[in-house]
Amino acid sequence: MRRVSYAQAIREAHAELLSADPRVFLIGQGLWSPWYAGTTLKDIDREFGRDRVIDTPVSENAVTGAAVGAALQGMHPIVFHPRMDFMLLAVDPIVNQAANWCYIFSGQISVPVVIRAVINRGGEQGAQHSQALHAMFMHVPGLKVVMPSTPYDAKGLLIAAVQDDNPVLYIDDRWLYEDEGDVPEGRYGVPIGSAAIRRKGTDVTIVGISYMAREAVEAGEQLADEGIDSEVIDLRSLKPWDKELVLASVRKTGLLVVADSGWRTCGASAEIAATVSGEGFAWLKAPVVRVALPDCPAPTSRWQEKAYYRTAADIVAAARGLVGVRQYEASA
Amino acid sequence: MRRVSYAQAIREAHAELLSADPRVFLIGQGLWSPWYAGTTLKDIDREFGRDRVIDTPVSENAVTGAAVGAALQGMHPIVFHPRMDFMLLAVDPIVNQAANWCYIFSGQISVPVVIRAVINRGGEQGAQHSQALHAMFMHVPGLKVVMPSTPYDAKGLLIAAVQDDNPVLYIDDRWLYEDEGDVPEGRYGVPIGSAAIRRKGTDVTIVGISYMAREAVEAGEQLADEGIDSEVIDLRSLKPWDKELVLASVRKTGLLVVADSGWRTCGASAEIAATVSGEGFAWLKAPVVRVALPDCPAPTSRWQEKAYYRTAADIVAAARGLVGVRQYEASA
Amino acid sequence: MASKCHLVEAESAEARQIAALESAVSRDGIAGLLLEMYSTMLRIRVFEEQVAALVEAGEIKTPCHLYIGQEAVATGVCAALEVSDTIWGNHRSHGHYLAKGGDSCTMMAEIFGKKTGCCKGRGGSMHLFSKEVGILGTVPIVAGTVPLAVGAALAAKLRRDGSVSVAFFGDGTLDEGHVHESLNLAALYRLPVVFVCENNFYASHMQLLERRVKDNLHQAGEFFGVPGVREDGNDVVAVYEAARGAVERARSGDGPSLLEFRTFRWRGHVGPSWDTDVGVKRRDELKDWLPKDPIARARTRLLELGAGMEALERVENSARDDAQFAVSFARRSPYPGQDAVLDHVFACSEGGPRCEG
Amino acid sequence: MASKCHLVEAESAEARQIAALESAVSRDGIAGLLLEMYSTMLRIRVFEEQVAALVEAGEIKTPCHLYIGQEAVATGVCAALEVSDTIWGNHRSHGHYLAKGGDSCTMMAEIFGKKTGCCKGRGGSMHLFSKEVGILGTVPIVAGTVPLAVGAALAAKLRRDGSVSVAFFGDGTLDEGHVHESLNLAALYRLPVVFVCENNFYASHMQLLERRVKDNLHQAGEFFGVPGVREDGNDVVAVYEAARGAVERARSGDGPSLLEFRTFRWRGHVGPSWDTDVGVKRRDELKDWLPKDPIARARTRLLELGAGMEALERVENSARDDAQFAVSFARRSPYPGQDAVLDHVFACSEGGPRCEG
Ligand SMILES: Cc1ncc(C[n+]2csc(CCOP(=O)(O)OP(=O)(O)O)c2C)c(N)n1
Ligand SMILES: Cc1ncc(C[n+]2csc(CCOP(=O)(O)OP(=O)(O)O)c2C)c(N)n1
Ligand SMILES: [Mg+2]
Ligand SMILES: [Mg+2]
Repeated sequence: MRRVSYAQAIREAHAELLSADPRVFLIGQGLWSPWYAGTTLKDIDREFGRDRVIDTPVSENAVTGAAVGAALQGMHPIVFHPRMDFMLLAVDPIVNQAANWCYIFSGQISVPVVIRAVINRGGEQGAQHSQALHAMFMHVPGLKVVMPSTPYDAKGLLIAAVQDDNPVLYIDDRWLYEDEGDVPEGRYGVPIGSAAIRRKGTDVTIVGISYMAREAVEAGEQLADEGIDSEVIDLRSLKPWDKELVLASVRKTGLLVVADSGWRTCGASAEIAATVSGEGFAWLKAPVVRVALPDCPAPTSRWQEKAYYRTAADIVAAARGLVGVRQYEASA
Repeated sequence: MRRVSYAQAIREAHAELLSADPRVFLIGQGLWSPWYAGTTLKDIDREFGRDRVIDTPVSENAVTGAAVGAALQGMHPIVFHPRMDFMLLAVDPIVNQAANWCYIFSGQISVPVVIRAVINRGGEQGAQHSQALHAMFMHVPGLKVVMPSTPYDAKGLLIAAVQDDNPVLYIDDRWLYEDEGDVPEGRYGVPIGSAAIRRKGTDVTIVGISYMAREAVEAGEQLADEGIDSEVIDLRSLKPWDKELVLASVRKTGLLVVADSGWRTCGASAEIAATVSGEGFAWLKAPVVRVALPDCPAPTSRWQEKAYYRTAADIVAAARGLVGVRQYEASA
Repeated sequence: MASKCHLVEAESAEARQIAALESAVSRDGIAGLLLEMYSTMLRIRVFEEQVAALVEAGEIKTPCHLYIGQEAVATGVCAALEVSDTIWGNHRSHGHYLAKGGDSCTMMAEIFGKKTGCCKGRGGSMHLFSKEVGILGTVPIVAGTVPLAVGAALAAKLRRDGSVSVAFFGDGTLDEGHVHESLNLAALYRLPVVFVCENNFYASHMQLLERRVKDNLHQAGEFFGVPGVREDGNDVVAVYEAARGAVERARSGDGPSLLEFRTFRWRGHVGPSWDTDVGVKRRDELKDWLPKDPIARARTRLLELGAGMEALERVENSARDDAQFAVSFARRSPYPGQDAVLDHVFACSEGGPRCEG
Repeated sequence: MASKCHLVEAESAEARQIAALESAVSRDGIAGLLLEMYSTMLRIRVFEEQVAALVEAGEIKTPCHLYIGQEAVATGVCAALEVSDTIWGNHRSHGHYLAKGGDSCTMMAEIFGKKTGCCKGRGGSMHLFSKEVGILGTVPIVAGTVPLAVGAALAAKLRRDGSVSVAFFGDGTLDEGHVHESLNLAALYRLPVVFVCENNFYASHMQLLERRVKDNLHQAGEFFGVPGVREDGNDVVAVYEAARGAVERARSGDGPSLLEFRTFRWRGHVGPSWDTDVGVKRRDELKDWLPKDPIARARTRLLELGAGMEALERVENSARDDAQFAVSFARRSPYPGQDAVLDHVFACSEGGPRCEG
């Protein structure tokens, strides 16, 4: 199959959607910019016209609200936030409005809006230009949240998100933009709520989210070299998340590492750890380990960035520790 | 000691703080209103003057930002949001600004602002006037979060929050306003980060948050009638939270119910369940049970409200279930 | 227009007579229209007086923000709209709902929290909806629907469907920054939206000049290129005419406008009281405004225009009947089931769990 | 004013001569002030050209938004301020920092990510701070500091300390609604704050008229009662005079003002390029603006006013020395320790864990 980059896969999804469905349009900051969205939207305005690809003033709240309003009128907008940090100005239209309308009006109306937010960090950008805030939105009923880690999913989840009749937060991470993978041409959807097993294994389960799913795959390979046979799951979809798949894996391995690219407290990793610790209580042989960002803002200086962000090495260490505990207990 | 209502205790704390410290001032919506804040700020503007008790336009973002700015200049403002739902318009000054400045500037400046938000629900107010969003803010490094459930703590935690040099989110629940309790005169602080044992027991630990801490106390009594000896902990402070106290209790009981007034997914209850399931792994005899709001917005119609909100009965059922499991296992 | 449930359930001789009268005078230009608007205003007034009484009686629990005194605004604006145009409201939207043709029975049932309500008991007074007649939604987060109305106008422009959207909001709403962002977007994209600011001089307990320095709300859009008009909000004909101009402008592609209608709410911010009893010093203002009652003024004008007493009385009786029918409809209706509380968190189409109800 | 590190580390004869010259001409009214402002502008320009080169060389990694072309705004405004007045900046604040008296060594070290930086390596280019001279903070969330500056002014008013706060922001920032909320609060409470809008006609790639219909930014406060002034932002004396008026007004209790300074950034939105190379059609505009170089204009004026060539050259050499000292200071400085990464999430005072560093 064709090898396509994550960034290119996102662009393809947009192009497919814009071609196929007149209800789809894009709105947000940077859509006419040569650099704002990396190459994920390169020349998309030229291809589809600036009527349907609308760059905006620096007005996150009203722009997001306008997308929600257009969705309430039956359009399928994708509203673009070039950084998740900026989207904090648009929490009201997302949380108070988009998430609630279907419920309030008892299903008489739906809000088919996709809110695309980019995690854009590293490079000494600092605390206000680095946040991965998916857990804040996972907490909110009425919102779906997806975070692809591969080019295939980047395309398929965006298509699924736009086809969904509910507000979906689609979060991509710039650290993944150059990654290449197999991507079919044409339109296909990746079901929201389904996780993907990236590596089959029996010793320990590793659930990765977004960028950390890629690191988890990398960790899986390193662990294999050490003789540890991990099962690596890319969660892909955070709300709803594929509890069944994760539990089935933990049932087999009895051990779980959750690797998330966001903060620890009340993070996505907390929810998964809590759920699996509860529903998988009988199977767990050791405590679930969370590999997440410390409860600390992002620093700038490059060495502190290195100390701050988590990588495959942290996952490897966590998995090794768990397997060691089990082996220790088994031998005891 | 004097019996004082929760609402009155909050008012006393404000009065003490305004009297004692010229750096303290209040700003926010409803401060000159006879009803907005219940009786928690009754005539406080008359007592301390409208220069220091500043009612505002309906501008949550800039008002909160102004409080943050004043704090950066050494004042100790309390910014008032009569409903937590409205505060979603002020996430930027809270999360992007207040939470980050101390870190970004390496401790050269601090942000001694108290952000007071009221949970105000029930009474058929519906989805946009009912939210308990503490978990969204617990997730954010650099913020402290407190949620008193008794008149004593309502006063003591507000005083501690204002004396703290960091941004503290102080969240009170109107369902608690009429509750009475012992409240000393004068100034005293309740240490942020310390939980309180409301009932000593050995069979099961119940951790309650805010309104659900009161329900937990009630549940403890009902359980006692059934011969179940629960230990009831009022968390009071959510970030930091008193992990040691909770773990010590779970070590003793081996069973934990967490009762929170917010939503389940990625909620405060998830964090506590995840942490205790991990660090208390060896002691837990059954899965931690979370009693939290379902992942669903608040309805209006009174009967649906009844079905939606959790009460002591849900805690009792959860605790009973846990103790039953243990007894079953002990007898097996 | 009498409410659907009224027609269905009553079909009284009186109702038919009114309808005949309405169509008869509708040829006579403003007189016919004025009679219609008089009827709408009265229906709002009577409906809300009913609500006030039921709140006092404890039968209604949901917070009700009454529109009494402001009826001319919703009525005049909606008279200038087509069914396919949309309106977007706020916490104080009973009047908007009725004026746009919403059914009084389903609104009353909603206020009662009943399953037959326009949100099936999920909204109460502060959340109203009736897609068929273009009531796209009213919700109580201040300014919440203003960007949504802009988005609806954007959808209309993209689809070229010729519809116009109207955002109803109060003077307090202009305190919110994103309303200004919305004005800018509307001007920039030349959207078919009309911003209707109902300046009743209060945002809950705070008088306009406690929240800003100038009394100049019609100028809110000037900075962004949105023209503004100030009108007497208690003169229903003046409201209608200002709205008609703005709607025509929007529909013909010339972009948004902002209309400031100066008016006054008689009752308290929320509930049936008159506010004066809870320490807000509105007494003098209220004294000035009560004689400007938009309904009494319309009535006087109708009489001047030659309408007969009898015709007016019929309209008045009909309004009363309508409200009473609504109450009895609401009373007879069942509450939604407790087991349905988790329904519709997500839209059905994609088959998630528990979307039906 | 030469930077501290320059004085400490160099104390060259040249530096002393400049200082002498400065105080000598400071009696001569505008000529003395102009020389000082010329010196500040040059220091900014040379500093940033250094930064640009170091970014190109890969030695600097943090995103740098260069101020080249806009130097007169920061310089003229800060010349009207006292040390105890505060300024609040944004992503493009190197110039604000130097103009308010920030130390060039600690800023350069910060840009390098070093421990000796003004944020100890936690800020990079986009977060600058120097409390002693009233640089209360610059952060890159657009409009983020505007409400903070209003709050600082509120603090000043409550304490009656006579200080004034200044919010520096760009034309794009007026797209954000809470800036309008901030204008309203400032007017309502008559706060000692000056809103300085640096209209460089772009918000990253978006030209002003792609974001709004009118080119009228000085009117942003009119709706709220904040008077506005429009000035040539490349004429440092004009900037100074407008700022002086606004600062005096603020200090004497007459409330806020908004100043629009029209200027242009020469380089790209971020980094050392000229933007023209990435598809933004600024070429013609740039051609118009380059000849309006605020530094060249100040130099010409100084010569007209009788300043000697030699004096100017000394100022120019000093600016170069200053920037070079800063670079060598930054290069010599250590990086912050990795183990300190978790320090200062919370303030020390209350003894939470890991607050030191
Ligand atoms: C975002 C938000 N902030 C505050 C409130 C509380 N609130 C409810 S109505 C209201 C006053 C609104 O005033 P205005 O827009 O003039 O409408 P009116 O009530 O006068 O019709 C306020 C502040 C709210 N509902 N939403
Ligand atoms: C809230 C927010 N939205 C968007 C951005 C991205 N952004 C960074 S600078 C900028 C342009 C700002 O324009 P202006 O205020 O005119 O300042 P200039 O860059 O021209 O100095 C934007 C949109 C941001 N940093 N913060
Ligand atoms: Mg009002
Ligand atoms: Mg600009």
